[in-house]
Amino acid sequence: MSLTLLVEQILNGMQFGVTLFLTASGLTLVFGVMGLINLAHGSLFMVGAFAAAATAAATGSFLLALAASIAAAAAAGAIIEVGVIRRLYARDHLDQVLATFALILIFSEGTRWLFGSFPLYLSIPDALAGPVTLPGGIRYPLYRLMTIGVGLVIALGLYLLITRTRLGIRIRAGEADREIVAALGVDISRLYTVVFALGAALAGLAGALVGAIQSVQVGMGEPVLILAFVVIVIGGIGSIRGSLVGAILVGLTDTLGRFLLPGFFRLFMDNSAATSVGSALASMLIYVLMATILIWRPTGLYGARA
Amino acid sequence: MAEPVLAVEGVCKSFGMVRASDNVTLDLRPGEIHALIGPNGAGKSTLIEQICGGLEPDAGRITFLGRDVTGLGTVQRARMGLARTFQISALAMEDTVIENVLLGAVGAAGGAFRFLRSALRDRAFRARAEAALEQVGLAEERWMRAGDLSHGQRRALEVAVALTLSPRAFLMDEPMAGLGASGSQRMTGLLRELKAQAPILLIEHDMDAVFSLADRVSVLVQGRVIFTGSVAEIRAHPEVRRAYLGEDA
Amino acid sequence: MSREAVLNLILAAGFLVFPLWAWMAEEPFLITLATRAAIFAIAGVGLNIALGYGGLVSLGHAAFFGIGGYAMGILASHAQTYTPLLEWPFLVEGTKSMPVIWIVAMLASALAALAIGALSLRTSGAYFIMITLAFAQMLYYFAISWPAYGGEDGLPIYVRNGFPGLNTLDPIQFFALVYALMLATIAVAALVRRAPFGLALNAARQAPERVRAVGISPYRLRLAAFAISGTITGLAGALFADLNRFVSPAMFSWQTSGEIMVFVILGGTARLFGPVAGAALFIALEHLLGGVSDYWHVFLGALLLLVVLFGRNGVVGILAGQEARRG
Amino acid sequence: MKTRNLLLAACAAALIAGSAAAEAVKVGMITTLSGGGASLGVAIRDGFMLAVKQAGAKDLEVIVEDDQRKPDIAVQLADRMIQSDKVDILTGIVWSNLAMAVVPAATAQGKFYISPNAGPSALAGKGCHKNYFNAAWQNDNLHEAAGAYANQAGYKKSFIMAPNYPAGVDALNGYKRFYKGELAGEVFTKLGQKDYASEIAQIRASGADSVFFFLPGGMGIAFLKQYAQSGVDIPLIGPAFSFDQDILQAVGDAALGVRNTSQWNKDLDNPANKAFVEAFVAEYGRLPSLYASQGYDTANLILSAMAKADVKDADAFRAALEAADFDSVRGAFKFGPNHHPIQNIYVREVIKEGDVYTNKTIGVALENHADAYAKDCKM
Repeated sequence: MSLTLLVEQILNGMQFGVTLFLTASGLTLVFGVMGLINLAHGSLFMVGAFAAAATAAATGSFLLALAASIAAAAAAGAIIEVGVIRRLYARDHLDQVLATFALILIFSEGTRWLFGSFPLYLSIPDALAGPVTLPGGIRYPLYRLMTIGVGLVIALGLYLLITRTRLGIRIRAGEADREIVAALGVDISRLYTVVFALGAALAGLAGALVGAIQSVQVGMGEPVLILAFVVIVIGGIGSIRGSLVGAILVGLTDTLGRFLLPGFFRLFMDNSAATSVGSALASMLIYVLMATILIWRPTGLYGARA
Repeated sequence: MAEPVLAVEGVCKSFGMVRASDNVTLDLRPGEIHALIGPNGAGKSTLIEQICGGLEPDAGRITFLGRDVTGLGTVQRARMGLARTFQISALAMEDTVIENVLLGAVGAAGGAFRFLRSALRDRAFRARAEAALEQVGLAEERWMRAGDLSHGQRRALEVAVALTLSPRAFLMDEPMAGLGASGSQRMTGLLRELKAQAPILLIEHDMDAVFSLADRVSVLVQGRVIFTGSVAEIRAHPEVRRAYLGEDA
Repeated sequence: MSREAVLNLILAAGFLVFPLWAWMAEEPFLITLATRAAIFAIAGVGLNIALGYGGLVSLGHAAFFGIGGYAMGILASHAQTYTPLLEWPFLVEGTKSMPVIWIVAMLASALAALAIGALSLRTSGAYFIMITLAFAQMLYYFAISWPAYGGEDGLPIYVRNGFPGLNTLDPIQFFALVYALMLATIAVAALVRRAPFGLALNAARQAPERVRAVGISPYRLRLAAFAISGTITGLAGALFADLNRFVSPAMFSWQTSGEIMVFVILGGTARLFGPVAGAALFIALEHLLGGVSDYWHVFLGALLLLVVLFGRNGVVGILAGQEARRG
Repeated sequence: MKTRNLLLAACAAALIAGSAAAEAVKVGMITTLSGGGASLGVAIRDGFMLAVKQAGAKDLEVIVEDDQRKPDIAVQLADRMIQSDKVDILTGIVWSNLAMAVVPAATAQGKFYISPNAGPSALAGKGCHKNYFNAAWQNDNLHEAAGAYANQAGYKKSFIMAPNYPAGVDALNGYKRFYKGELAGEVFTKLGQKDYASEIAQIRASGADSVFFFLPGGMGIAFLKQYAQSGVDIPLIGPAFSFDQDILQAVGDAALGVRNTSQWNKDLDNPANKAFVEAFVAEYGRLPSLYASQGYDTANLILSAMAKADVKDADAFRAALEAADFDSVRGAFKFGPNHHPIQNIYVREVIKEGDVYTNKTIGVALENHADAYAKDCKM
């Protein structure tokens, strides 16, 4: 195993982590501010990807497609917030889980109704196609580098939004106590709609960015949803910083586990047994990571202490 | 002088820079009501948690019935016979009054790992629970849901649950809080009766109640006990008047 | 008798009358459908003990459902190929006997629930939801990639296992067996609920500090509740495997956990017959809506949404109303 | 015009069939019509129903139900079709794990099962059954052909990759059974995995001269897109599943030029195939996929047997199925002793025709290929 390969794998892990962060950040925001478990977050991810694919097919522009993904997911988010979600804030987690599970069913089959059963085409623009050579001779896809960049910019943006802006102050106050915010004369229900739409927009953008290098099809949201939950739980629910750290941790663990575990088992097993045992363990690894972290710190890495 | 039932010796607890308990020493003797008073933020809640076992002190020790319980948890101290009531009623609000009191009877019997008989139909549990309800005057309300009780009734229910434990000491966190004049009076009468069963460490804001009930009073200010003495001594103590009763004259 | 008790009787009777009617009308499939609903009801009764009584929102009960299923699959597959399960240190043979399989399934899921519960109960709230999910996912991926018992392809069992004195291949007899077990688990749930244990568990959900203050450890209550809950769901898993004569990792999937949870909430959380009503309604909807349109999930979703938003306390809650419970 | 002639001919054939078997035959189709894998089930159903429509068979009743890709639902539907609808023949299942759940029980109850897609090895070898027919392939077939093609192309060092589940393990074993070179690497990915950066890096570092991969559905789309971006230009080989007509449009340029193995392609030069492709486009407005062709062949196989024998006479009907006396869209087609096809497997290349991505047949990987498990089958 060469050092270059290891470095490249670490970069891959980072990149996977940053993509996860894009989805997880919206989820953790909504969870942190409104205390809402939104299983339909993955559906918003899917809405973004489908909007992007449809727009790209119609206009041929990737930038327009990204804009469309943000707009469509934010709009879908705002609609379900006003129609359904806002009735759930006062309810317990159970009602939230059931209602948003119902939303998944509606979104998935609704999308299939509109777009059919076949996967859609969405690809990256020519300008970002192909690999670039990094210092050290690593050839790395330009688009993936760009995803890392976008993810970090969004992390920074969210950080600034929450610490430096009026909206952020309200969000933080809302996390602390919704009655205080209401007493300050802030329209809490509008604030919540805005936050929810923001979370949805982030999911939609992630859907478009990820969809371009993966596949755009019905059902793409659920695996991502589970991973995003793993990330925010590891990081500590409601913490943007936690979700960034959690996402990168999950990305690195998954990538390096897949890469290193089979080799590790080859040290004392025959080749094909090692491959199969190693891969089996690798596929369980992030859940092992999550369980271990929660047993060690029951509210995640950056979660508020109970 | 009789051996104290409960003794707090040199207990310290800090949260960051804040010293919530600063070398606190106090005790509870058989047959007495010992009132602990102090302004908001004096560290009363922190002290109660340490006595009950919810928080571990940084230094010092706590003995109960002559045994060092500093390292024991809430559950073990409760089993030894330390019964507390909560400042904000901690009841199973969806359950009936009798079910809440039965919980105490179940706890007193040494654990909840009984599966076969209905708790309500168990004679021993039921008798114990009914007696406690009778004593606090809630027998009529036994089938009401705890959540539907009035505030005063909930305070009484808190006391009833503590009673079912047949405790060796009571620790009551502001039992008068939010009660009207007549409610306070009734509660005062109840506590006077209870004193015969076990001594009471009483945390209370209601000065009339404290002065009419307490055998001894300790004053907690900024985490320190600044004075312990009889009601008369407290009334006369200038520092206490200044620090706590807020009389600068 | 309270309205809820009347409703429970109607549910129990309806659950019996419907398959009997199907039997007379020679519609064996409807019996199979009712059996399926009854098995899901058992799984739900199990989850309800943790979720309804204990307030432990487990999104990982598929773990126990699957363990029960695989207990059946592994024992029966060894029996049908006449290979011993274990030769060393002592000989363990497979079996096709349902009672033995049930006991093994319940023991295995009880142990798993104790282990998973002991670790998971260190957390609470949303973290608990996710850590239970994590454990189920681990088992899911393990089952997929573990080749010995079929991996993702699953494990077919060619003939349904036997129960002394019954022909289990006859749909109505197998239903009778499942129905009896359903009533038995409901009885266990009722017993647990009314016993001192249930009283304390119920209080621990609402006011854990109070329970601690009377000298009872909420952690141990919850752990025991979680284990009982997992055991019953494990039994349902073994029955489900026998109904389908097939086990596969799909039993471990998070959708399975979600569906069991839907039965409970749809029927009415913490209601004794809630899971029964929920499972029956869900299966009926699936059966009726499935024929209407390829996109029937949209309607199912809309209906679930309406129940959550406007019908608090599930079906039983809507029909029986909010009544003060009597032990 | 041509379509109408074809329909007329089919109606005529149906009339003859009608005279042979008087009672209506009931076929239960259990397939995936909702959720993530729906595109495959839809294609199989569409192909099947096209053949039924063309035959105009009045004595054939088809009941179609959605299994949601869940084994327990598939079992439940099979129970219903057998117990309530009293079907004679079951078909339609897309996935091996669902087939394993349904087929053994159905055949044990004396029903025929004709598989339009899944062909798990357990049902081809020891677990074979006289009432089970596979009209598509045994799961290993296309992978074996890929291995044979790798030899033809002169590859000496393959990197091979599949998801870690039984079909994935079978795929790699199938490839290795025919491939004669050495392995540059062997990787099992996680089922459902969508990010392949780590594997692509390993491929780049492995010094392989070819990459064999089996990643069905969305996994394949994701891998191909990412592979194209990575700048790695080691040639890819795979089974047709990742290069299916319905999927290719979602992959786009990233798939161009990739060689893949298939028992069917739309340009196979035989009259049945020409007619099928034309009729399919006319009926549904899209090109048929591999799965559609399998559904179509399955239906025609059943129709051919109906023309010869009454389904109630199981032995005669089985013999009629074994004869496989129909014009398969893949040309020559016959059953081996374990009721799995013996057929040519072709090599195809992904090309672009106008705006549409599709495949072109470029050669034959294996001729009259049977599966490796037939010898274990004792009927």
